Amino acid sequence: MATVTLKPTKTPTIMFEAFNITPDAFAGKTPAQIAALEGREGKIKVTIGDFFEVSGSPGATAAETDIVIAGDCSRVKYIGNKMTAGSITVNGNADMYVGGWMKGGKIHVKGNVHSFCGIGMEGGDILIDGKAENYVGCAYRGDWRGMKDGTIRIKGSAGNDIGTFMLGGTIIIENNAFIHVSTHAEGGTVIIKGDVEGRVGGQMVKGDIYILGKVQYMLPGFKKIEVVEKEVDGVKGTFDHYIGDLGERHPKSKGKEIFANLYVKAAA
Amino acid sequence: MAEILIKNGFVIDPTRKIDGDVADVAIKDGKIVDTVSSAAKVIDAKGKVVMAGGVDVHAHVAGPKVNVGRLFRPEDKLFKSPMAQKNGYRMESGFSVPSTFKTGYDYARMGYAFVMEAAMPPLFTAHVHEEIHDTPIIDEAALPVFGNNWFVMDYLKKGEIENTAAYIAWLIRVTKGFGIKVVNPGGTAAWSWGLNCLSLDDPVPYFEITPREIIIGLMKANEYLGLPHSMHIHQNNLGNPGNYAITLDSLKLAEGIKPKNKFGREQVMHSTHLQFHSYGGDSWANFESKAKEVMDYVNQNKGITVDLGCVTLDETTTMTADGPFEHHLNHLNHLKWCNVDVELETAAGVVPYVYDKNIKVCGIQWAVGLELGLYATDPNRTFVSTDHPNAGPFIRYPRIIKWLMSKKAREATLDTFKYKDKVIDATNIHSMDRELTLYEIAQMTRSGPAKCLGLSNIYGGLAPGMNADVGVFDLNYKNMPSDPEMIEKAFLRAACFIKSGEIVVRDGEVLGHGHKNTIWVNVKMPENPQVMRDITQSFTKDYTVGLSNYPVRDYLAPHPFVIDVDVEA
Amino acid sequence: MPKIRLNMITQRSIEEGAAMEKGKTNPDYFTACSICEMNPEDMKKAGIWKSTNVRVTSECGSVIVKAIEPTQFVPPGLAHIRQGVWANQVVPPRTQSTGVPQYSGFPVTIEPAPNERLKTALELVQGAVGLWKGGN
Amino acid sequence: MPKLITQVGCPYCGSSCDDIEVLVSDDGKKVLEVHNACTIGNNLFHHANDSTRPMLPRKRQPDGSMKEISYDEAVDYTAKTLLAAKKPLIFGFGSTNCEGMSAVGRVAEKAGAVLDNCASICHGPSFLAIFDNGYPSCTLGEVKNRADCVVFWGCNPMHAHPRHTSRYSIFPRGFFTQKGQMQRTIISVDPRVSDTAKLADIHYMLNQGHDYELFDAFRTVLRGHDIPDEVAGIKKEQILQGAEAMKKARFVMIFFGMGCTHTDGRNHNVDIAISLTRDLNTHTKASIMAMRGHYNIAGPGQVWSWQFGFPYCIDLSKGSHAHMNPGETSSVDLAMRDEVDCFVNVGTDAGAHWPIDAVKHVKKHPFITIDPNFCMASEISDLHIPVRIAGVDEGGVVYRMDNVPIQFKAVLKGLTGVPSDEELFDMIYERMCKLTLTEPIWLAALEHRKYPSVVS
Repeated sequence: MATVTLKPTKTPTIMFEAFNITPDAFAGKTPAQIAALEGREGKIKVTIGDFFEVSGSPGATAAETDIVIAGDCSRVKYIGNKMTAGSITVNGNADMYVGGWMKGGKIHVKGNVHSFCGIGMEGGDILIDGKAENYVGCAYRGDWRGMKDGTIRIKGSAGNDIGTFMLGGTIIIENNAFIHVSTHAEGGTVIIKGDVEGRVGGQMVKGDIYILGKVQYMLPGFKKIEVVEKEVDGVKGTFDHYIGDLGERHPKSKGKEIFANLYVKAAA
Repeated sequence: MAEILIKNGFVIDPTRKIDGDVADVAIKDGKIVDTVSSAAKVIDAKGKVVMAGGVDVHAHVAGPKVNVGRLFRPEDKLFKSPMAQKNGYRMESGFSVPSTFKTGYDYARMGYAFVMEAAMPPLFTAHVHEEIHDTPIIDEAALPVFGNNWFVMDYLKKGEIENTAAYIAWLIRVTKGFGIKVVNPGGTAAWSWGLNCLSLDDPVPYFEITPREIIIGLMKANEYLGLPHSMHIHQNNLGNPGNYAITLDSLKLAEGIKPKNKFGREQVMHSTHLQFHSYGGDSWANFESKAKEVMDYVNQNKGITVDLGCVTLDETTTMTADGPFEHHLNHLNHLKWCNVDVELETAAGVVPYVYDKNIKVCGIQWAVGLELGLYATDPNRTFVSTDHPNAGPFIRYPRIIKWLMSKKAREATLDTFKYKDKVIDATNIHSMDRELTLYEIAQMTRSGPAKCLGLSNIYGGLAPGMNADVGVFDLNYKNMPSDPEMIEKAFLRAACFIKSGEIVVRDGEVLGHGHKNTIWVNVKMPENPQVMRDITQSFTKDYTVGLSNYPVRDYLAPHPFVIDVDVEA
Repeated sequence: MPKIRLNMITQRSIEEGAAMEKGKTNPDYFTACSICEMNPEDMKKAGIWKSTNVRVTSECGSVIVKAIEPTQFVPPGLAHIRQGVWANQVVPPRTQSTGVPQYSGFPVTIEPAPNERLKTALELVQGAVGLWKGGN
Repeated sequence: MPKLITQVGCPYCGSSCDDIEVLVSDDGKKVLEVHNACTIGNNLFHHANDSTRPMLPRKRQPDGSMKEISYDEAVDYTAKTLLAAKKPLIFGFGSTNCEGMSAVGRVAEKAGAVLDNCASICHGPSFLAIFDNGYPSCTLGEVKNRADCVVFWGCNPMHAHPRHTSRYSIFPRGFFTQKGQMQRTIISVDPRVSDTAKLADIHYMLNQGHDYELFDAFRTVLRGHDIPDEVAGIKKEQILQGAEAMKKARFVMIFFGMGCTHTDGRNHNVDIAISLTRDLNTHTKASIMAMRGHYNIAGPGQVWSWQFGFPYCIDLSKGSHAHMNPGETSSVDLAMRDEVDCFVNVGTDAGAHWPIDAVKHVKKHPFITIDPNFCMASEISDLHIPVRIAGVDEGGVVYRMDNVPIQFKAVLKGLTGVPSDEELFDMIYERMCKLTLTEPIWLAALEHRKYPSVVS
């Protein structure tokens, strides 16, 4: 593996749209060529070199390329956009669209990320040490095909709209989440290890949700059917098993309706 | 305006029975002429095909439901805007429902000169014309919908053809419309109560009139007025297995009606997007093609013209004034659903749809559309369309042409189907060897639709005096490419396109914004006091807009080309 | 001083609309919008007399408005400031990534402020961006 | 002789009433009487008489005062400011005709701007819901002629749309609803006993912010499942009663407003309302409609959708394509995240209607207001350019809340020398083209684009 290091030299005044900070774009290029890769700051065409000092060299392919951003990217969008392989590590915060439409590889952000992390994700792994804002692992506006595969793990908390229109893959929020979990989902798994205010599984067709903390307001469309023992992301426990959203349409298999599952850790 | 001489191309002009003769086409002041001076700008078309500008008889390109399609599908724009040019032109957006700018540019790139907006809800006329205004280059007209209109149903119920005609004349005039469009006659009106009319004799709730009576009545009214175009119908029971029976029944209604007009039109019924109406079977399991049965009838009856409505196997957006159909479709695919019921007039629905090669039914639908074209014995009455964007976006016309012209291309597509064998079993496409000629394609995309619209003295040919809309395509008539992809490529991006005497496209790139016209029909007939009284009363009681704010104002349709129709009392 | 924590909503009213169309510097607009409607029970709890000034404080700022009994019934726990300049001194700009600020449903603290002065619309807005040239 | 102009459109709320009668003075410069309008519309027409209306642009001076300048200078300043900015934001259009909205499209494209309208802080979430779930709707005439069960969810037309209930939704006698209000079941969902709730047969006084749960309860009941004894503060029996009323009706109409879009969940409250409407269509006929606030705030959604493919929050800074993602490209988010460096406020008052924090953020950069009147935004601007009042001294196309286009008339002659929005934007565009040595693109010839001063 070969590593390219980007050291921030300047904070963008408007956000830097760095859709080329990916192993795919870097692979096989010299540091000078990488520095010349395009991005945008508002309507101005800029380059990666305008905001970062580039050192090291990438591998011949994306899979052989690791990118380390040695500093804060609070004003950098689209890191890891559409990447297919390799890895990106951000030693600080990152702005919106981290791992957007990502197909493979790994992203590790050691700080916080803003909204739309893992939007339209199709594969790969995203790990955020800090917190995420809203719309983690969501679909692009209007698209009924949300996150399809891959894993997103947020060690901190997250806001609203987690896994909206999710079809597959796994999202783990290790702390609390606000509202709207797996809304409109037709597959996939969301695990919230903290508490959620409410609106869990609204308009959900298929898929699984695990809440290890409390749900303050349950939706009326979820009905408790049993108590089960489960191990979830390394945590064993007793869960109340709900099915729903009973207000939503559901596919049938062998004449029986298939519902979405919500497992809420039973009170001790 | 400058003179232009297109030299040495293979000219194909079915209006004059010219098939590939090497000749020059001369242009002056926006018209085709016999000769030009030596000062003319010369375009070398040697080794290339020269045809008149294309004429699209049926597409949804401007108006409220088209715009719903744009508005509610941001994902139709995400990472998708093919062929967009960068600088100096308006921004281009969208795939299945392109922005108005992109619509104009893309049609021009394909060498199209005229497009008919296929369904204008009268209450939304100002919207349609605003969009037409913002669509560059191409000439456009729009067909107001009548098949579920309260006035029409009321007059026809009482057998009042004259009053129906007077109302139609008024409405076409105040909407700056072109002719009579009928969509799911009666069914859409029933949809206002959540119902539908699936046979020709299902009565419309409250109005107690049947689709059969509406269709016959409107054909009679059309000929009473002598409009340039015939009644243009989207039949009942669209899209369902077994619907070819009602299709044939509806087509037969044209048998008793004679065309009466001064525009050279010979048909009394244009049956649109026939693909959606030519299905056999009684369920999705035994769904099959009835293209042969339907085309056998069409081929024998000169009173009918049709367009294909070919499925192009894309992710697209369906939109139609057939409100109940879109509701039905939404129950099949569970995607988002828009609906607009329009007071006293019509309705519309919009649902995204993915024509997936891995789904058997989609493969059969693809075959049906092409079979209709391949069974046609009179290409001058059978036109290329996708019912844009319903069966696919209009930028796929070149692909349809490729399929119609090349068995090899059809087989290549069949080979990509997951259920190839089942599609072959349910259709005839695999056994059909016919490959249409460029001359036949020119009939299906130029001379035929122009004649059907009553516009054959303006569009669809290259005779002196006609509009100077001329496309040059990079195809060698004498030595056609063995790779069918080259056909699609040539028709997708014209080597050169001249619109109204100005070069607007060169090598597939837009060069200018041309001289766009809005075409509308001004039906002149003595005022009918009964009808005017009815209109005034209805606007006072039933409508929610004022009568004086209803007629579209002149400034919204600049550069009009008005066709006067005089009706004797 | 007693305080009360309430759930705030800011919505339209015909008085606000009618006044706005006369102009936002018109006295009618001041009268229509520099008020907070609360349930009398809540007023009592916080020691607020009706038609006296109160300070409304949210996560992002505070504003002085006049507390009145609801023109349209407001249940205990809920408060309403009509949409406009005064309301927007306390509306949190957070949007839940939808573009729309939290105009309704945000926590506020309301306390009596009988000796505080109501500011005009112009003073509030110009004051916020350092352009107010009038007195305090 | 004063002249009575009839079937005039009212440029206030989304009801876009076009039955107003305005008596205008002999010289066409004063409104004397206004008939049929509500009190707000009445004030609006009369306010046009205000003798203090600005007639020239005003530019802020170094000492903070405003000084009148010529239109030519104002156009030049605006063009240069837009070109110099990395990412300008053009926001507003709450009181602009479609001609103006179309013209600004060229300016925004040329400027690489973000183009946004008041929906961004209003019914924007309704757009998000429409993107995700569609919009089974109808025109208001359908409501008048057919609806026998009308639901007002989080909206209060008696205040925000004063004539809505009499023209369309509660009181009118329509073709199939000849008994008017008698024939309609009215349901209100509001945490307050609003003046609309007072007219309702059933009022759900739910816990504020819990609309989503209540919608889910209705949907669950409609599918034949049981629900808890109380949802969002509403008793189960009352929910069953409402569900039954909707199911039994021949035509259910759901109107929703800011009570859904301004609170927690935003778009999801509307989204599930759309799902409920869809569900109801398997039992009866049902339709849903956003109670759009301004008379032509549906306009930019239409005009920009056909021009750019998106109704609002349109980021044109990429040059090659338009990008939209509210939350990122929405005005208040852009402001709070310092993503724009120039702000143009058009036909709205961001100074009054934005959270003050967001105002402070955009005020760090050049701030231009284009509006007929003095407003909070104009009084903190670096430049204020007055224009004619659409619907009063300028006509044009507007889109009513049901997206029906209505051709408004001008009733007054307008102030001498004051341009319309459209004319002003065209001047700015031409100046920008001149400054960048590029050819303007007019599509149809420029002289045909203008809303004509005399309309036949």
